[in-house]
Order: sequence, then structure tokens, then C-alpha cells
Amino acid sequence: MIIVLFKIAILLSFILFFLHKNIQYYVELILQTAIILITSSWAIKVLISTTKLSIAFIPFLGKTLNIEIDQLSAFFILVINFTSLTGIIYAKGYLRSYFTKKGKIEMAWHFFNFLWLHISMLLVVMLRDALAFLVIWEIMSMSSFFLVIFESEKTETVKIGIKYLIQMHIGVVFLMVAFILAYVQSGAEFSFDGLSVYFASHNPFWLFILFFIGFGIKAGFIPLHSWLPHAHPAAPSHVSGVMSGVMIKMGIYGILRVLLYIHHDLFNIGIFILVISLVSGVIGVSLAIVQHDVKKLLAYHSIENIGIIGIGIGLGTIGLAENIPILAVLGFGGGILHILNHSLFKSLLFYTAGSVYKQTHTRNIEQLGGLIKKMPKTALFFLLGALAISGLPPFNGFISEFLIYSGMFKSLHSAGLFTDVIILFSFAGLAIIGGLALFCFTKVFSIIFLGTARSSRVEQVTEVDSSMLIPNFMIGFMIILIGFVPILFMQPLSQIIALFTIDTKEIALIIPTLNKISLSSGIFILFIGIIWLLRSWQQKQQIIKHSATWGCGYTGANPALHQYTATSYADNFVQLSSKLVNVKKAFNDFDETEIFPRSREFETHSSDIFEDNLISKPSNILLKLFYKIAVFQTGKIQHYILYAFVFLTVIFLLTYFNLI
Amino acid sequence: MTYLFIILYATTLIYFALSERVKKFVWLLSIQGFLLFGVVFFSLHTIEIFDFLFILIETILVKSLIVPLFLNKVRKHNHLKREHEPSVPVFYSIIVVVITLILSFIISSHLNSNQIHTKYFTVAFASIMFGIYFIIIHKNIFSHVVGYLIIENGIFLLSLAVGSVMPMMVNLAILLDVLMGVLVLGVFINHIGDTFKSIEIDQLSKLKD
Amino acid sequence: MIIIFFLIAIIISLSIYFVQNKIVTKILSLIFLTTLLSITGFAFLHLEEINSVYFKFDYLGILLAFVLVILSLSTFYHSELYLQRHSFTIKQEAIYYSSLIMLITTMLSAYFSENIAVMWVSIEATTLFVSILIFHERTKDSLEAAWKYLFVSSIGVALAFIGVLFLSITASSKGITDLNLHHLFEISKSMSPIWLKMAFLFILTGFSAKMGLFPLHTVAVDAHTVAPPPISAFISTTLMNVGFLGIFRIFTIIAQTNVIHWAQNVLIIAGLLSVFMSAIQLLRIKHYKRMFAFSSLEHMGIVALGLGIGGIGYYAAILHIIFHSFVKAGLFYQIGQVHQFFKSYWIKDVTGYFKLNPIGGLSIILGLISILAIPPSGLFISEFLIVKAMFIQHHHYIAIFVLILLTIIIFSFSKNIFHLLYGSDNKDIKVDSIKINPYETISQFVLFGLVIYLGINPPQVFTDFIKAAITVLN
Amino acid sequence: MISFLLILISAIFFVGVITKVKAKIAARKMPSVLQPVYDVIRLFKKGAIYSPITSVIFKIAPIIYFSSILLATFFIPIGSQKAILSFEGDFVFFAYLLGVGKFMMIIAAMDTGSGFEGMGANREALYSMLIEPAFFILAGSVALFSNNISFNDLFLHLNLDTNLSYIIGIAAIYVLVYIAMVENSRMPVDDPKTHLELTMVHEVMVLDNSGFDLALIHIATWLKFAIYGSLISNFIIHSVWTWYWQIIAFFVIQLIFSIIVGVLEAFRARNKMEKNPQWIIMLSAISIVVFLTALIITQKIILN
Repeated sequence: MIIVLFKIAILLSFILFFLHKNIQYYVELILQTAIILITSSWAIKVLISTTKLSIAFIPFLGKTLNIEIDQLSAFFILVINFTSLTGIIYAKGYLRSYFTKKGKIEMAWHFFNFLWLHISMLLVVMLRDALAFLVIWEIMSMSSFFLVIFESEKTETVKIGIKYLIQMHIGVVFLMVAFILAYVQSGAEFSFDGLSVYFASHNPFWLFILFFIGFGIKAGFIPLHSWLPHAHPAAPSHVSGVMSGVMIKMGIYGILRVLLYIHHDLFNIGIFILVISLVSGVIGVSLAIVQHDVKKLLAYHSIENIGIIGIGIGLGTIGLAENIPILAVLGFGGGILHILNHSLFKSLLFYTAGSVYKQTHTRNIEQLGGLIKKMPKTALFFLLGALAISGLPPFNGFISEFLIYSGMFKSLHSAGLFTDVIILFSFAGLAIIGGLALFCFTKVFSIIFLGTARSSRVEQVTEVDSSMLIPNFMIGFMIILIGFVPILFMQPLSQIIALFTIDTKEIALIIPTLNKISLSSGIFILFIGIIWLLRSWQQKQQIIKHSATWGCGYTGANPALHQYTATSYADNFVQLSSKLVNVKKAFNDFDETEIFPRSREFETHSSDIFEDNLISKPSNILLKLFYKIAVFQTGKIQHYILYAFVFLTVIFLLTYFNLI
Repeated sequence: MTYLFIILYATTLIYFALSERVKKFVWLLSIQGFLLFGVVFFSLHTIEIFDFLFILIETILVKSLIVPLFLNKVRKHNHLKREHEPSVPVFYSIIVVVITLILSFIISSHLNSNQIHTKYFTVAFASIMFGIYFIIIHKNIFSHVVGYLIIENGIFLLSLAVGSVMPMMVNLAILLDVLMGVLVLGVFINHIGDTFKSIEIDQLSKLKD
Repeated sequence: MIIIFFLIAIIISLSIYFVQNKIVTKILSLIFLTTLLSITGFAFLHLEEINSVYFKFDYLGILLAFVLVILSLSTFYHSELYLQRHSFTIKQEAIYYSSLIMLITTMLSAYFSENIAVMWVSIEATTLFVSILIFHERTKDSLEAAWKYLFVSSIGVALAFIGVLFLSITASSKGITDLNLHHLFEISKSMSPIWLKMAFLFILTGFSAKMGLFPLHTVAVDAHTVAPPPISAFISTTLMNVGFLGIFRIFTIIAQTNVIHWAQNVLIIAGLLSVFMSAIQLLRIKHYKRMFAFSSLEHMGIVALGLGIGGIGYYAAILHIIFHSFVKAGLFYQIGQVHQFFKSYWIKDVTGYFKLNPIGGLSIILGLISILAIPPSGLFISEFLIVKAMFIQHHHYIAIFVLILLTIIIFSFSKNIFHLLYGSDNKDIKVDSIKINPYETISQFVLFGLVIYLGINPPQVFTDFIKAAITVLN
Repeated sequence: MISFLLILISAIFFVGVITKVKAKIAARKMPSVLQPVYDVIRLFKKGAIYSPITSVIFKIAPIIYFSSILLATFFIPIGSQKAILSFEGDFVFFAYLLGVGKFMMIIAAMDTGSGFEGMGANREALYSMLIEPAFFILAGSVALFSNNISFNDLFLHLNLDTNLSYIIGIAAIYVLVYIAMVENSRMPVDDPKTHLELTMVHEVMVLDNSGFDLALIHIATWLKFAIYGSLISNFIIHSVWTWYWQIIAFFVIQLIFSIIVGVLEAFRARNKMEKNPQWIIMLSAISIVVFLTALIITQKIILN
């Protein structure tokens, strides 16, 4: 029986601690592959034969706990498996440099957590019982936490880790309260399915908000995002790839799962999701533009993409509420497809950025440049990811955004006034997000890989070894596949959408369009090929000279000195949105007494206003207050007796005046 | 007749509040022991020899002889002359005692249940409260033990208030409590006196956050 | 039967004290452990039976006794290690063992005593022995801590005695002269509420010193600071259970009357204040054992809340106190190992433990997860049940307040623990000089694993016992 | 197919006409209308110079840029003359296709490692980012108005009959004209004929391109103009007209458009650089007005 194998694989994870350093990785790989094969087989079975799967798993608090897989779970299982697989393959090369520094148990602990992050994510999408879900959800948070603080020698990393841990805990508290409230007020079984009873009889909005906050902290919607830009840079790249690629999607999964049980009063919920998502999208990408740390930049882009997914889901919900099937179908379709897409190109970007970090030992893009000559493959993969994440054809990011767009445009005519205005803002927002993403990725790609080196770090750099390129090839293949032949993915997608709305014939209507898109993309590539040939033919006859970049006649200095930096590239955007991104410039100006100016430093710092004002300040105030009043352990006996005396008297008085 | 002793007992509490000399505390304790004997003696309706002996041992022997003598030894061993200024001036302490007494009277009259003899209860309550107060205001662990003993005396009175139907075992328990408490505490005071060269509480507040 | 056990125990401890020979000590302690095991087994076989008038093998008593047995085994093991690694005189070791044995014995009698007065006496006795053990290292701090513990506990016990007297006042009016629980049950309906309230208030306050609950929690903290780690493990687990049992017994009597709501409110106040105290004090903490002590305060507060909330809260409270015993004991054993490396419990001195002793580090991580009630720890289940009970009983604001406090506790606790685990490597420590056998850590892993197992998939008999233990409450 | 050819033809003359008009106004002797074509042919005959700093990106970019715009022309119908490629929501594809071209040109400019080109690149990036919403809102309002979301049907069923709908037409044309200006970086956003690199946008990006690449870039620019011109013409041409009227109208409109551009360039001064963004955002505002008008026409907002 296949479930037994699954259990065995899970149990075997404990073996890692007893193995020698060198074979731990391979055992981990084998175990993970086994789990991937098992779960994927279930998922594929579910997606092919449009049925649901329910398998008895383990005894839990007296009951038996079932693994339940419907189309939504199946989809997420596949996404999780693919990204985890690429992650573990990438990890081999990435972790090599740590082998000397880390001990046997430490490495085992890391692999153990990586494996358990994978297992727990799978179980999160497979379990329905609320308590079990909370348990496994928190296990997921813990394992990812220990992965984040892998480089625990840096105290900064541990600080960030604790911040992450606390916020995850707050998230799980919200979920717990939400589940309990639903349980208490409806009296149904304490599980996801029990929610339907509550939602049937109550106004779903407020409970949904609780769930949204709980899941949104994991997903990283603004303003619940403040852990994300710190945790991703701190984590090793294969981890941040998996975290950003799939783990934050678990929040989206939760939101979708809860939405499945709500069948009335959806309009407000849709508006809520949509507004939050638009804010997340625009602000996420705006903050991304001003970052110099490449992984932090990518982290902010995760927020942006979560925003895009949210826009899709929000529009879908509004479509359900307003009974506009086309909007529902294409909204959910686009959103869910974007989950897959983002998991692909975001992990690709993190892996390539990780390779750069591994070779150059810096994440600050201001010190890089010209790497495309040193590590061409990595550069091209990064470019692929950049094009895809900017939603440009003919790559996968475009497809999902296109679905959302056409959903909006198609439903414009039939929708009501209010919905129309909402849609107006959504596609305006989506357009702005697209433009900003383009702005951001032209910046980061050209600063890292193009031009000339900005520091000596870059000189000795070489291309990473093939084991770190394999995952890039896998992901790249998927990106191009989705980009060129999206119809392959429409049939499973339609099944997932069918969970939300009944009539999915619009998905059939979109098929010819997608075919046309594939055709256009083909023609596009064809053109490029032809013209390339033409040019190479033309340039055979002519002389090709090489000479320095045109420098307004001045060619003396090192071109690196006057080429554009990330700061200067972002500057004109920063001027536009100074309030939002609040970049502080540190520069001491010349004074007139100074005849021969000394050398000067100029640096900019960006800070996240949401994080500062909504998270950091209040919590610091609370902690300071508590710290101040913590004066009871004085060390003097008579005080201790006094407490008892006061307690006695107070209770006595309260009782005497019937206050308790 | 019992009332006289009870009133006297109450006055001893005032003297506790008044006095600053450690020696006087010990004296007052032994006096309290005698008074307690009186209280019990005159509250006994029928003198059964065993009860009588037990009471005799408990009050006269333990409370007014053994314990005070032992405490005196401890006091000498630690060269205690006079207690430092208690953290609350004597004047206020006296007011507190009076208030405590009045309060306890009010409370017991408020209770006036037939289940207890309120005459004992009043003073017992006052004595317990004052004992706690005594500990709170003094900065010297010897005085703390004295306060503890005041509480114990209060408890003894309280057990009387409960009535002679109380099982012997409970009285036994009190006895054990007092002896064990005093002996062990005394031993520790000596230890502390030797180690810290002082038994002021300020020496004993290293452990804190 | 149980009297025989007491006699054996007393004989053993006296002979250990007088013989003062390592071998004899070992043998005798083994004998004692076997007798302890056998008496508990005997109790298990004679459920709900009155034994030698003042004792009764009731469900809760047996549950806690089993906890005591398990922890005694591990504590003896770790005491052995502890005494090996420090140079104490044979006399000191003899005193250590004899008083430890007496402590266990008195605690067991407290668990099984069916008469309030007897229970009170045994609790009084525990104070004496535990303060001897606290004083074991003979340092200034240990002297101070021992004094504080002894004095404040004595005051507490005195207060508790006042409570007992109040109880007997109303009992005697109903013609019950002995304080046997089953007699008190019979008349509990007709007891006068005012006296019951007084009794409960004083007993709660008095035994709070033992249970480590607000208001008299303060001395237990100091005791942890200086006591040998195995003893700290005992103080904050089984001894706290003793205090809990003391409060629980009187609570069961009250539960029969309509004073219960008042009593529950008082418990809620005490519990909230305890959690609050530990939350704020943990922010200033500078010493690892004090940190664990304050976390015990927090957990006792949660237990009190569980009792105060009622409903499934009762079940959760019992579950919680059992799980807490295992986890906290494991943590204290582990901190003893940490001390081997750093020779200090101060947070500033201790860092980078995970590199030095990875297996110990793992056990600390597991303990951290368990003690902070983060899944898969069993404590999560119990805390979850308590929160659930709060919502069911419409104590929403209390629930929110507690959850906020718990979050703060998690923050400060994990901050310090990760300072212990990670952070800059300390070059000055010579690891090879320290011979920590990895097998020493097994006991911790077993305890934590036990908590996880009992939390996720409790065996039928376990849940039945807890259910049976709280039947008197509803 | 016809529409494609028509656009190509008009593209050839477009820039020539503009220069002619400007020269006329400046009372200068005018070059032939086909002068740009001669230049391009000359460029095709030339070799190329590459900076050692540049990489493959620099070589591939102009090709992708050109092909993107060439493909974009496939989507443009003229009156009742169908476009070659057409599907629902093709203008999204159209816009993003131009995006690809921009992306490549920008990183190509950054590839040279020159300060000037970086300057041009990030201005280009900023402006194209700001112009996106205007285009989409305009497209959206037209889609809302004619309940179709592909260029073909959109313009086929775009019947401007009521007075209000003329407002849409006019406003749309106005916005389109300026979008075209921004996209081709002409006046008032950018002055192609300035001689100060610091004030250039598009021209400065292609400083290092030469030979074949430069030729491609020039042709791409013509095509862009022609595309926007034909988009504008579609607002005027009625699909019910007979085909030759449509063709004539098309050329007339293209001519007028180019003359307008010329006149604008001749008389209007370039914006200050930091004024450009809000000026571009203004276009989005206007297109929102168009959207509201469309809402009124479709009776979603009832006014009386």
C-alpha cells in the first residue's frame, strides 16, 4: 500500500542524524524523491480522474486522520514537489562551501528541516482536520525558521529568524482563533469542512478577515509582509527559492481553501482581497526598485507577485458574487496559474542570484557588474526569469496576466457600474505593476550582469558548476513550455476552477485565443531568427571594428567610473514616489571653507514605512512598557510577603463588594 | 476571665509595634505564650488531664520557654542589640495595630456565626494580620521569625476559635510547625549570621532581576 | 501498606545519612527506587481504595505519582552525574541522597493523602527537605535562596493552615471532626459559603508558594537559581504538582457547591497575574535557570486558568501540568549539561552551544519547541484546549490577553535560547576537556518524545485516568 | 494583409514628411521625403563598431526590438481590412510585445556601460512605465464602449453615432497622439534633434549602435509611428465605407498626423525633464475621463 511507503519515508527522515556528512545529502535526495513520486502519483491520479482521494493516515487524538486530496490540493502538491526537487538539486552545489564550517549534526539538522519543510507543506494541503492542520502548519513554520537561520554565525540572521518566528506564531494564533470561533458558533466538526456550516448561517466577512490575516502573514500581503524582506535574504538561496517559490503560496492555498466554503456575501470579501492585493502589488514592486540587496529585491517582488495572484483571486470572487462567470473563471484561472508561474521564475531568480552570491560573496548589486562575461549561463537564466516575471511574452508570466486582463476586459460590458470602476482600477494597477516590474528588472539585470565591474570582487569569478545549473534548465524548460503552449495546462486548470464556479465553458472559449498567442510567439521567434541570420550574412561582407564606448569624446577614465549605478538608475523613480519609499541619502555636503575637497561617500538607505509604523514601533513601545513595569522580583522577602498580603486583601474586598 | 487574657494578648501586639529592641521581641513572645495558656486554661470547660497536659506543654513549655530561650541564643550568637529603624515609623505602626484590631472586631461581629467563638477569632485574626504586617515592615530576618511566630500564635488562637472539637492531630500539627519552623529557621539565621556577618535583609537580596 | 513504604523510605534515608558510603548509597537508592515503583504499581492495582485511614489511591494521585516515578529515575541518574562532576564530600552526598529520598517520600504521601491535614503536614515536610537540597552547594547565594524559600514557604504553609482551620470550622459545625476528603464531600453541599471562600482563598495563597503561582511564586524562582539542576527539575515539576494538588483538593470540595464560580474567578485572577508576571519578568531575565523558573510560573498560571475556565479546561489543566512536568525536567537536566561547558548559567556567558555539543543543542531546540507550546509539542494541545474552553465560556478578552502575553513570552524566551544555541563561537572553551557522553541526553529526548506522543496520540488509559480524575468537578 | 502593407507604405514616408514640415516652417531648404530611406540603405551597406564592454545582449537587442514592432503591426486592422493576427485581448499582447522591445533596448543601452546611455535608458523605462496605464485605460474604455476586446472587432463595431461618442473619439485620438509622441520619444517629451546628450531620451540610447543595428532601429521607429497613426485613423474611418475610400482616408489621416507632429515639433518647446512624468500621468487622467464617458454611453451612469 502506497501510504505505508509514504509513512516509512517520513519516518526514515530521522536516520539523517546518524549518517556520515557525505552521504546525508544523497539519503535526503532519495527520501525526497520517494515522497515526490508518491504524492505526485496521487495528485496526477486526482487530476486525471476528476475524483477526490481520501486515505487513512495516522491516529490523531483518538480519531484516525485522513489525507484528503482534491484538485486544489493536487495542483499545489505538484507545484510543491517540482520546486522542492529543484531546490534540493541546487542545494548540493550551494552547500559545498559550508561543509567544512558545519558539523555532522548541523548539516543533518539542515537537511532534516529541508525535508520536513517539504513534507509539512505537502501535509498542509492534504489535511482537513483543523487541529492537525494547525499542528502541521506550525511545523512548517518551525522547519522553515531553522532553515532561515542556517548561517547562524551571524547574529543578525538569528535576530531576523526570531522576528520571522514571532510573526509566524501570530499568524497561527489568528488561524486558531478563527477556527475556534467558527467551531464555537456553529457547533460543527472542528475542521475545514466544519466551516461551511458556519459560513452558511453567519455573515462570512469578519471570520474571513481573521483567516485572511492568519494566512496573509504567511503569504506576505502588505501590511502583513514585514518578515519577508528580511527572511529571504538571510536564508541560503535554495531555501529562499523554496520559501518564496512555494511556502508563501501556502497562505494563498489557505485563503482559496476557505473561499471554497463561502457561498454568499462574497462581494465585500472580493473587494477586500482586491484592494489589499493592489496595494501589495504596487507598493511591493515600488519598494523592490529601491533595494540594493538583490535577494531583498526579489523578496519584495514576491510581495508584488502575491499581489497579482490576489488580484486574480479577488476578481474571481467578485465574479462569483456578481454572477459574472467569465470574470470568475478567468480571475481564478489567472490567479492560480500565476501561483505556478511565480513558483517557477521566482525560484529560478533566487537560484541564479544565489549562484552570483556564491561566486562573488556579496548581495549588494552596487559592487557587481559585467558578470555576463564571467558566468554567461547564469546570466541568461536570470534574464529569462526577469523577462518572465515582468510578464512579457512569450513567457509564462504573460499568460497568467493575460488571463486576468482578458477576464477583466471581457466582463467590462456586462458588469455593473461599481464593478466596472473596480475593474478599471485593477487593470490600471496591473499595468502600473507591469511597468514597474520592467523598470526594476532592467535595472537589476543590467547592474549585475552588464556594463563593467564595479568592484574587484568580480574579477576572479567563474561560472558555477553544472549541478547548480541543472535546476535552472528544468525551470527554464517549464517557463518556456507554459509560455509557448499554455493550452497544455488549461485542462487541469479548468478542473481546479470548477471547484469555485460551476460553468467553466469560458475556459473552453479562451483556448483558441491561447492558440493564437502560441502562434504569435512562434512568429516572433521566427522573425528574430531570420533577422539574426540576415545580419550575420550582412556583417560577413563588412568590417566589424571594436572600440571603446562613446564617452562624449572623453575616453581617459575607467568606464566603470561614469557608468550608471543602481541608485542613479532608480533615482528618477525615487523622486516621483519619495513619500512612499522614503529613501534617505547620507551625504555630507561641501562647506565653502574647504578649498581642496576631501573624498566623499554617498549612500542611500530605503526603509519600509509599513514595517516601521505598523509593526516595529507599536511592538517596541509595548515591550518597553512591559520592561519598565517588570520590577517585582526585588529580592527582598518582605516585599514577597507583601504581595501575598495585598492579594489576600484585594480578593477579600472584591468578594466583600460582590465584584467577583 | 478569658476576656482579660485576650485583651492582654491584644496589648502585647501594640507593644510589638512599639518596641525596637530585639530582646523585647523575645520577651513579648514568651509573655504571649503565658497569655495563651491562660486563655486556653480558662476556656476549658471540663479539665481532662490529657488535654490539659498537652495544652500545658504546647503553651508554657514550647511557646513561652523553649522557643524564646532558643531565640535568645540565636540573638546572642548574632550579637543583635537593637533592630534598625523599621521601614515604617513606630508611630504609624501603632495606628496600624489599632486599625487592625478594630477591623478584626468589625469583621468578627460581621461574621457572628454560631460556628466559632468570635472572642478568640477577633484577636486571632488581628494577630495574624499584624504578624504579616510585622514581617513586612522589618528589615531583619530575626524579626521576620518573630513575625512568623506571632502568626503562629494567632493560628493557635484561631484553632481555639474553631472549638475544642478539633482533632488532636491538628494541634499536633501546629506544634510540629512551630518547633520545626523555629529550629530550622534559627539554624539558618546562625548560618547566615556566620556567612554574611549580618542578618540585615539588604545583605540577602542578591537574587533578583 | 503505604505506611510500610514510608517506614522503608525513612530507614533507607537514615542509613544513607549515617553510613556515608558511596556503594551503600547507590544500592540503597536503587532499593528505594524499586520500592517506589512497587508502591506506585500497588496503588495502580488498588484504584480508589482507602489505605491506612488517611491515604487513598485516587486517579489524580496515581497520575502524578507516575510522573514522580519517571522523574525520580531520571533525577537519580542526573544527580549521580552531577555529584560525580563536582567535588563534594561524602557527607554532603549522603545528605543529598537522604534528603532527596525523603523529599520524594513526602511528596508521594502528599499525592496520596486523603486527609487535608495529613496532606498539609506532608507539604510542610517537603519544604524542609527541599530547602536542605537547595542549600546543597553551600554558597552564599544558595544560603540566601534556601532561607527565602524556607521562610516564605513556612508563611505560606501557615496561611494554608488558616485555610484548613476555616474549612474545619464549617466542617465541625456539620459534625465532621476529621478532615477526610470523602466526609467533606458528603457535607460539602451544606457548608457555609463564606467560610468556604475564606478557606479557599487562604489555601490558594498559602500553597501558591509550593505551586509557584502568583502571589508567592517569587521564592521558587530564587530556589531554581542556585539549586543543583536535578533538584531544580524536581522543584519546578513534581513539587509544583504537590502545590497544585493541594489547591485542587479544596477546589474539588468547592466544586460541589455554588461557591465554584467565585473560586474560578479567583483562580482566573491568580492565573492571569502569574502569566503576566512571567511575561514581564522574562523581558529582564539574565540567568537561564531563572528563565526556566519564570516559564514554570507561566505554565502554572495557565493551569490555574484552565481550572478557572472549567469545562474542557479541567481536562486541559491536568494534561498541561503533566506535560509541563516532563518538558521542564528535561530542560533542567539539559541546562546542567550546558553548565559543564560554560561553568555559568548567566546568559551573557553562555553562547554557541550548538557547535560545542550538537546533540545537546538538538535536545535544547526540542525542549524549546515543547516548552513554548509550539506544535508538535503536547503542551500545544493542552493550551489549545484551554483557549478553546475560554472561547466556549465566552471569556474572549481573557483569551486575547493571554495569547498576547504568550507571544511576548515566546519572543523573550526564544531570544535567549537562540543566544545560547548560536552566536559567536567561544574559542576559550576546550571541548575535548569536557566528557559529555551523548547518551546522557537520551533521557531528555525520551521525556520530550513522551510529551509529543502523549499529545498527538494519547493512549486510552491515559485519557480515561484524566477524565476520571476530573469527574468530581462536574 | 492589406492593412499590413498599407502600414509599411505609410511608414516609409512618415519621418520624411515630418522633417519636410519642420523645414518648411523653419523656412529651410527641405531634403527629399525619402531621405530617411536613403540613410537606412546607406546604413545597411555599412559595417559596425562594437564596444569591448558590450555583450551578446547588445547585439541581439535591436533585432528583438525590431521584430517585436514588426509583429505588432500584424495586429493592426484598417477600417474593415482585417489584421493578419487577431484574437480576443490582442491589444494586451500588443502592449506587452512593445514592452519586450523596450526591455531589450534598455538593457542594451545599459550594456554599453556608458553614463549617457544609462541616463536615456532609465528615462525610457520610467516613461514607458508611466504610459502603460493610459493605453490600457483607453483600450478598456473602448472595449467597454464596443463590447469587443480585439482590435478587429473593436474598430469594426466602433460606431461613433451619438454626440457623446464623438467626445470619446476626439479624446481617444488626443491621448493616442501623445502616447505616440512618448513612445517614439518626440516633442514634447524628448527632442530628437537636440545636440545635448543630457537632455535626450531615445536618441541617446542608441549612441553606440551602428550599421545594421542602427538601420533596424530607424525602421522600427517609422513603424511605430505608422502603427499609432493607423490606430488613430481607425477612430475616424467607418467600416461601412467602401474599401478605396477607406484607403484614401487612411493615407490622408497618416499625412495629417505626420504634419501635426511636424508642427508640434516646430512650435512647441520640449518639457523640462522633471515635468515629463506628471505630463504623462495627465494622459492617464484624460483616458479615465474617456472611460467615464463610455460608462455614460453604456447607461451605467444615468445622467439626466
